[in-house]
Amino acid sequence: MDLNLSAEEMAFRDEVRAFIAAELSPETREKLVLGREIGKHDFVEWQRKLNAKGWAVPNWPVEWGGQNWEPMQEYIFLDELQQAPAPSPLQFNCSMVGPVIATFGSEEQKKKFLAPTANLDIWWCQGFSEPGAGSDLAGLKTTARREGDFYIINGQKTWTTLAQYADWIFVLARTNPQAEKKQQGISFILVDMKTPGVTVRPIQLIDGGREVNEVWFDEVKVPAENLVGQENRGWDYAKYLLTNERMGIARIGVSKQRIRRIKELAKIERYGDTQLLDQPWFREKLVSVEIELKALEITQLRVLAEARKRGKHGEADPNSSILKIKGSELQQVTTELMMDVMGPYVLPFAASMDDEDRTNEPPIGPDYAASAGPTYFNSRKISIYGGSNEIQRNIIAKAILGF
Amino acid sequence: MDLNLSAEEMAFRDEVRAFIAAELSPETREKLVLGREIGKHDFVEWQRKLNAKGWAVPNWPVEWGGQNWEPMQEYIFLDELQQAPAPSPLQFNCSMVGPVIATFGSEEQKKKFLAPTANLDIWWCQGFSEPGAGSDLAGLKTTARREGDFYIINGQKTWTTLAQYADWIFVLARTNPQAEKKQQGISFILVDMKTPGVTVRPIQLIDGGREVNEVWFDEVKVPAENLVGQENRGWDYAKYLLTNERMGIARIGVSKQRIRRIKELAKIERYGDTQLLDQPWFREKLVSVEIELKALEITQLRVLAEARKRGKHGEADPNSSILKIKGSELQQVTTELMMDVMGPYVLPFAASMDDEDRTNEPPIGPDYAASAGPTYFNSRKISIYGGSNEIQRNIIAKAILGF
Amino acid sequence: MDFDFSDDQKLLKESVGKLMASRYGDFEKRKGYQMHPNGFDPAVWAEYAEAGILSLPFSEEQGGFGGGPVETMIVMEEMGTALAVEPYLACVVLSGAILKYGKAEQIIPEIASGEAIVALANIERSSRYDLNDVSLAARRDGDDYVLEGEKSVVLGGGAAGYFIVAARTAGARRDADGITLLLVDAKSPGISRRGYPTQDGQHAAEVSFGSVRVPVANVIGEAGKGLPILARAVDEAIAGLCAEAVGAMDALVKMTVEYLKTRKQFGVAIGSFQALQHRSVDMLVMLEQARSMAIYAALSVDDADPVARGNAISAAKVQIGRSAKFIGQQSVQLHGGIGVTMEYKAGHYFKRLTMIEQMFGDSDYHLRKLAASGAAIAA
Amino acid sequence: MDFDFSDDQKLLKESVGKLMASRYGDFEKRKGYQMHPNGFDPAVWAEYAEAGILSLPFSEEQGGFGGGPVETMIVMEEMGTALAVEPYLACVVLSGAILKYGKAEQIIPEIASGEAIVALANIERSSRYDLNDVSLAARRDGDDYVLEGEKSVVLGGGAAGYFIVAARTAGARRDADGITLLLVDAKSPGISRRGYPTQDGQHAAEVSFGSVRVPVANVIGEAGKGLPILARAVDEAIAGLCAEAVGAMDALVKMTVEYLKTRKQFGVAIGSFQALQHRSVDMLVMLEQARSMAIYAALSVDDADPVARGNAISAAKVQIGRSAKFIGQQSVQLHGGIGVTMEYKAGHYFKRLTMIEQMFGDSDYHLRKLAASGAAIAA
Repeated sequence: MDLNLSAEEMAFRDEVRAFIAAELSPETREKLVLGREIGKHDFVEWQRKLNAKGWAVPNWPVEWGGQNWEPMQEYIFLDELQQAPAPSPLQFNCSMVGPVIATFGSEEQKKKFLAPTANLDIWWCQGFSEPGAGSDLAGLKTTARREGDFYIINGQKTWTTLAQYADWIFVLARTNPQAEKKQQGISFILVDMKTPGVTVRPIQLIDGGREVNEVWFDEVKVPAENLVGQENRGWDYAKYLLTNERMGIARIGVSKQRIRRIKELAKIERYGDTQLLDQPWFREKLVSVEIELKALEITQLRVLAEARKRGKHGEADPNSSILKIKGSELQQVTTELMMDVMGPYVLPFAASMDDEDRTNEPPIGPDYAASAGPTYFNSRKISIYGGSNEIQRNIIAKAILGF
Repeated sequence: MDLNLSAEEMAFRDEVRAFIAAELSPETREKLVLGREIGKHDFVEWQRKLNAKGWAVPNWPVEWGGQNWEPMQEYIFLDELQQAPAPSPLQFNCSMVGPVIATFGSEEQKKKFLAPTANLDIWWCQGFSEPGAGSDLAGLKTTARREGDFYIINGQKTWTTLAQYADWIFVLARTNPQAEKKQQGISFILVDMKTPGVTVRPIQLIDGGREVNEVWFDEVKVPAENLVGQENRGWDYAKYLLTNERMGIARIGVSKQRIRRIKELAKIERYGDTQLLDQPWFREKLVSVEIELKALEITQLRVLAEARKRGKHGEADPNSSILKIKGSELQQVTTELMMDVMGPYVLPFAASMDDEDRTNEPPIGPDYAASAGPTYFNSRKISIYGGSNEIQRNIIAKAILGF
Repeated sequence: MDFDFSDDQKLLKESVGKLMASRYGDFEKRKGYQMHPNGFDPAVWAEYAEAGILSLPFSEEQGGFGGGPVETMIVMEEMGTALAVEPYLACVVLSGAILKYGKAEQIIPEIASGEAIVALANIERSSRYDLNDVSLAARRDGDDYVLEGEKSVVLGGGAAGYFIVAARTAGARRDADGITLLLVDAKSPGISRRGYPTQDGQHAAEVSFGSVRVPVANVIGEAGKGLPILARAVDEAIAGLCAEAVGAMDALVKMTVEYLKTRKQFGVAIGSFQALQHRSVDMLVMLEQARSMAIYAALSVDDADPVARGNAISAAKVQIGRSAKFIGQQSVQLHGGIGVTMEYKAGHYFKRLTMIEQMFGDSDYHLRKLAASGAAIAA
Repeated sequence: MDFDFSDDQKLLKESVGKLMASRYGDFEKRKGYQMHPNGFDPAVWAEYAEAGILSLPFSEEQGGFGGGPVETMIVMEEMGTALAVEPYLACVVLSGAILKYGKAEQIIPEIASGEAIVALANIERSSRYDLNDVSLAARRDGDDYVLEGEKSVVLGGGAAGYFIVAARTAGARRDADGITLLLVDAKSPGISRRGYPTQDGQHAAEVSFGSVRVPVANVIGEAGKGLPILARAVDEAIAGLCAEAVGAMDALVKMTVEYLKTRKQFGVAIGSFQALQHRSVDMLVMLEQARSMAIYAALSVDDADPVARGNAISAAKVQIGRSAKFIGQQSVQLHGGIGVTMEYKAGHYFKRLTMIEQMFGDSDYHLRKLAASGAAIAA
C-alpha cells in the first residue's frame, strides 16, 4: 500500500504541469480563474496544442492518436488540467463521439471524422436528452425514418451543451417505433448542423449564461452512411459512451483549484480587523470541505486502482456513482464557500457572464466577486445532469447493495 | 397576532408551576435531572398528587375527572411538567385507555376502571405492537377466540413499555381472521396481567435499561365483558387513541429543560483555561439547536391554535407529524450536546441505569456524566416508536402534500 | 396567544394579494418591469402608492396608515410570492423605519405618494454585515457636513431621490459611537452613482460622495448616535425579508410538489417515488419552521429591549436562511434541468432566496452574533 | 499509488479474520468474555499472543514481527468487525508505540507474550482531549520520582500490570514542556484503581497515585520531553481506531442492508422502499469515505513531519467520526425497535462507534485543531 505517486507517475505529472505552464494562454486561464465562461476560441486553441503534443485523445485507440495510458495517468492528466486551471479536451469529441466512431464506426467514418475530431476542426455536440426524457433517456421520441439512402429526422433535443459552436451533432433517434422495449429500435446518427431543418435555440440558464440549447429537427435529411454501427443498436453505443464519460466524474481538481482560490481571496478580504482567512469559523468551514475532498480523492484513486485491475474495457463500475454524488456535492459546496468570501458583493449582477454580452464596464466591488453568485447558481446543474444524484442512488442501490 | 400568553394563561402557568414546586418530590426531580430512570413509586406518588388536584386526567370527560381545558392549557400544563422536570401523568392510563373506555366502554367498564385508572391504582400497559408488525400495526397476529362468555387470547406483543409495573393491559387482538381488510376483525380487549398464561419478559435496551417488554399470551382466558365497544371495531378505537397521543408529541419542554441543564453543566466543565460555555464553537452549536427549538415551539403553538378552531374532537391533524419529526430530532440532538459536555467522561458505564441493579458506588468523574451516553442511546428510539419518522413522512406526503 | 389576523389585516392581505396577482400573475410581465432603467416600472410603484402600501408603516400623523410589523409581514409575504422587483423593502420598510425612529418626517409624504425613493447607503468595501463598520467621513464645515467616500450595494440606490447615508463624524472605523445618519438629496453636487441589477433581478447602486455638502439640519436623530436607529431599522428590514422569504418558499414548495405530480419519467409521475416525496416533506418542514420564525421576527420587532429584539431577529434570520437554502436547492434539484433555466419561475425564486440568505448578514453571521451575545433563545 | 496488500499482509488478514471468527462468530460468546473481571477473557488474549499479533508492531530486535501501520490497520479492522473487547488498541497499539518510540523496550517481551497489559494513564479531570493538559505531579526525590494525583478513563487500566503515566515534572498545567512519561509497576505501593466497563462493552479504570515512588530509570524517553512521544503514539492509536471503525461500519452497513431485504412490513420487504434504499446508499458513501481516510491515516502515521502527521490524523478522525455517527444512527433507525435492544448486534456496533467518535478527541475537536493549524488538507 502506498499513497504516493510512483517515480514515473511523478515525472508524468511534472511533464503535464510544465506543458500547461508553457502552453496555456494566460487569457484562457484568467477567465477560468475568475469563473467566466470560456469561448470557442479558447477551447479550440488549447485543444490543438494538446493534439499537437499527442494529448488530446489519449483514451482513443493508438492508431487514431491514443496514448494507451494507465487509468492513473489519465487521471493525473485531467487533474492537472483542472487544477491549472485549463480547459479539458472537449468531451463531446474526445470522450463521447470519438471513441464510439473508433469502436463501432465504418472505416469511412473513421477516416473522415477522427482526425478532425481530435483536432477540434469539427466541434461536436450531443443530441441525447429530450424535453420529455431527462433521466429516462431511453424514453426518447425523436425519429429517424429511412427513405432510400437517407434518414429523415424529426424531433427535439434539449440541454445540448455548446450547440451554438457545433459543426456536427451525434443524435439518438428512434428508427423502429415498434420495438418491444424502449431501449431497442434506437439508432446513433451523425448530423451536420448545417443541414436544412436543424434549428438551434439557446436556453438561458439562471446564471445568465447560454451554454445549453434546444436543437430542433424538422424533416432533416441525413445520408444513411452517417448511421454509426448497426441500425437499432444505438442504445448499446450510447451506453458505451456514457461509461467513458465517467473518468474524472468527481472533478476533484476543479474543487481543489476553487479551494485554493478561496484561500487566496480570503486573505485579501477583510473581516473586522483581520483577514477573513484568520477567522476560526471560516477556516473550520473550509477545512471541513477539504477533509471530504481528501477522502473523495482517495476514494477516486481506489476506484481507479480497481479499474486498472479490471482492464480498460471492463463494465462500468457502479462505484463511480459514489464519485458522482459526492463529487457534485463538493463542487457545489465550494461555490457556496466562494459566496461566503464575497459578503454583500455577491449581490451585484455584472451584465452577463457570456462572451457576447460582456461589457467593458469596471467590476462592482472586487473583480473576483462577479462570478460567485452565477457560479453557485450554475453549479446546481452538476447534481442533475449526466444522471441526477437520485438516479445515481438508484444505480448504487441496485448494482452494489443488491436491492 | 400575539405570541404572548394571555393573562389567564399566564395565571394558569404560574399555578401549575407553583403546584409542581410545592408538591413534586425532590428525589423524583433529581432522578429526572440526572437522567436516571424513575421507578413505579415516583410515577404513582406524583400522579396521585395530580389526581388530588384534579389534574391527572384533564382531557377526560368532565364527569370522569376531566377539566375541559383549551388545547393551550393542556399544552402549558405538559410543558411545565416537562420543564420542571416532573413525570407526566402515565400516558397509557390517561391519554390512551382512559379516553377509550370513557368514550366507547360500557357503563360497567367506566365505573370499574376510570377512577382507579386516573389515580394510578391500576397501572395499564399497551398491547399493540408485535414482532412481525412494527410500523404496520394492522398486520397484527395475536388472536382472541370467542368461547362462550370468554375470549381466549394467544399471541405475542412487544415493546410493551413498563409492563413490569402493569396491573392490566389493553390488547388489540384479531377476532375475525376472515375479515376482508386487515384493519377489520380486530378487537380491543382489557386483560388482567395476573390472568394465567400471561408472561412478561423484559427486553434490555442498549442503554442498559429494561423499560420495555415482550408480553406473551398463551390460551389466556378473558371474560367477554372485557371487550371494549363492539367486536371487530378495535381498529377504530386504536386510531382514536393514537390521535390523543399526539398532544405534546414534540416534547419541547423536555428539550428546553435539557438545554438549560447543558448550560449549567457547561459552566462547571472546563475547557482549556475557560468554562466550556465560554467556547464560541460550543455556544454556536447550542444556539443553533435553540433556534430550531424556538421555531418548533411556535409551530407547535400554531398547530394548537388550529386545533382550537377545529374543536377538540376533530380529525388528527397531519401537521402533528411535522411536530413528531422535528421534535424527535431535537430531543436526540440535545442528547448529543450533552455528550459533548462530558468529553472523555462519556465512556464509563455506571453499573446499570435501572432501579434494581443500581449500586451505591460513587460516580466515575462528575456525577452528571453517567447518564449522557445511555440517554443518547435511548433517545434513538424516539424517532422509531409511535410511528417512525419515515412513517410520519409518508403521512405528510399523502395527507398534506397530496401525493 | 393568537395567530389570527384581525379583520383589517385580512382585508389588507386580500387587497395586496390581488394587486400582486394583477401585476405579477403573468410571469412575463416581470421581465418587462426589469427592463426599466432602475429595474422596476414606475407605474407599478404608483399603484402601490395608490393602494396605500407605501404609507402603510407610517403613523396617521405622518400621513400613513399606522401599520405595524404584522402589516409589513403581510405585504412582504405577498411580495415574496410574487417575486416583486420594486424597492419596497429598501425604501418603505428600511429607510422608512429610519425616518420614523429618527424623527425625520419631512420626506415621508414623498415616500407615501410614490414621489421619491429613499435608499439607505451604509455598506462599505470592508464592512460586510457590521453596521458599526463605517469609514465614510462627514466633516463638519459651518452649517454643513461634507461627505467624502464610497458606499456599496445601496438597495434601490439607482432610483433614489434621497440617500440616507451612514457617515462617521467621530471615532474610529468600527466604533459604535460617532456614526451619524444624514438625509442627502441625491441631486447634490458631488454625488455620482452607478446602478445595476442584482443577481435576483432587483436593483442596487454604488454611490460615491465627493465633497458633498449636507446641511446639519439633515441629521437624522442625533449626530454621532445613528447606530441604534440604524440597527433597529435593519432589524425591521430583516423581519420584512423573513416574511418575503416565506412567501417565496411557500410558492416554491407548492410549485415543486405540483411539478412532481405532473412530470412523468419512466412512465409514471416522478412524484410517485418515495425518495422525492420524502424530500418534499423535508422542504415542507423547513417551510413551516421558517414561517414560525417569520412570525416571531414580526412580533419581536417592537420589543423595547434592543438586545432582545436583535437576538430574536438574528434567530429568525438563521432559520430563514437555512430554510431558504434547503428549499431553494432542493426545489431546483427536484425540477431537474428546467429548474436552472431563466424562462422558468422556480430558478428565480431560488436566486431571490439565495440573496435573501446573504442580505443583512447570512446565517453564519447571525449565529455567531447570537452565540457571542450569550442569549437564551429557547431555554 | 497502490492499494493492494502484500502477500504477507493478505495472509495476516486471513489469519486474524479466522481467529476473530472463531472467537466472535457467535455473538453470545462476547457476552461471556465481558463477564470476566477486567472485561475480557485472558484465554483469548493468550491466543492473540500465540497468533503473534501482540508482538506485531514491534521490530524483530524487540522480539516482534516488524509490522507497520498497514498491519495494525488490518488487525484493527478485523477487531472492529468482530467488536472485540480485548485491550489491543490500548496495550499493543497505544502503549506499544510509546515504548517503541520512547525506547523503553524492557517490557515489550511481556506484552508480546501476553504476560502483561500496559495501559496509558494520561487523561485528567479537566484535560479533555488535550495531551498537554497534565497536572499530576512527579516530584524528584533522590533516584525516584514521587507521583501524586489522579488519572481518568485509563483504557485497559483494570487489567494493567504496568501504567505509562504522563506526569508533570516542570512547568504549568498546560505547558508543552515538562511532561514526563513514566513506566510504573501497577503493584507499586500507593496505587489504587477502580476498573469499570465502558459504554461500548470495553473496559477502563480510574487510577489514583498516592506518593507512588518510581525509579528515575523508568523514565520513557527523556524527562520533561514526553509530549512528542505521547502525541505520536496517540496518532497511531487514532489511525488504529479509524481502521476499527471501518471494520465496524462495514459490518453494520451489510447487516442493515440484509435486514432491509428480509424484514417485511405491509406485506413487502421494507428494502423495497426507495427512501430506505437511498438512505442505505448514503451510508455506503459515508463508509467508503471513511475507508479512504482510514487508509490515509495508516499511511500518514510514519510521516517524518509531526505537524503533517497530526493534521492527516485529525482529518481522518473527523471523517471517521462523522461517518460513524451517520452510519450508527441510521442503521439503528432502519432496524427499528430491534436496533435499540441489547440482544441484537447492531446496537452494540452503534455504541462502539459512538465511543470511537468521542475517543482521543471528537470530530469537532479535530476540526478545530486543523483549522487552527491552518493546514492545507486537500488543496
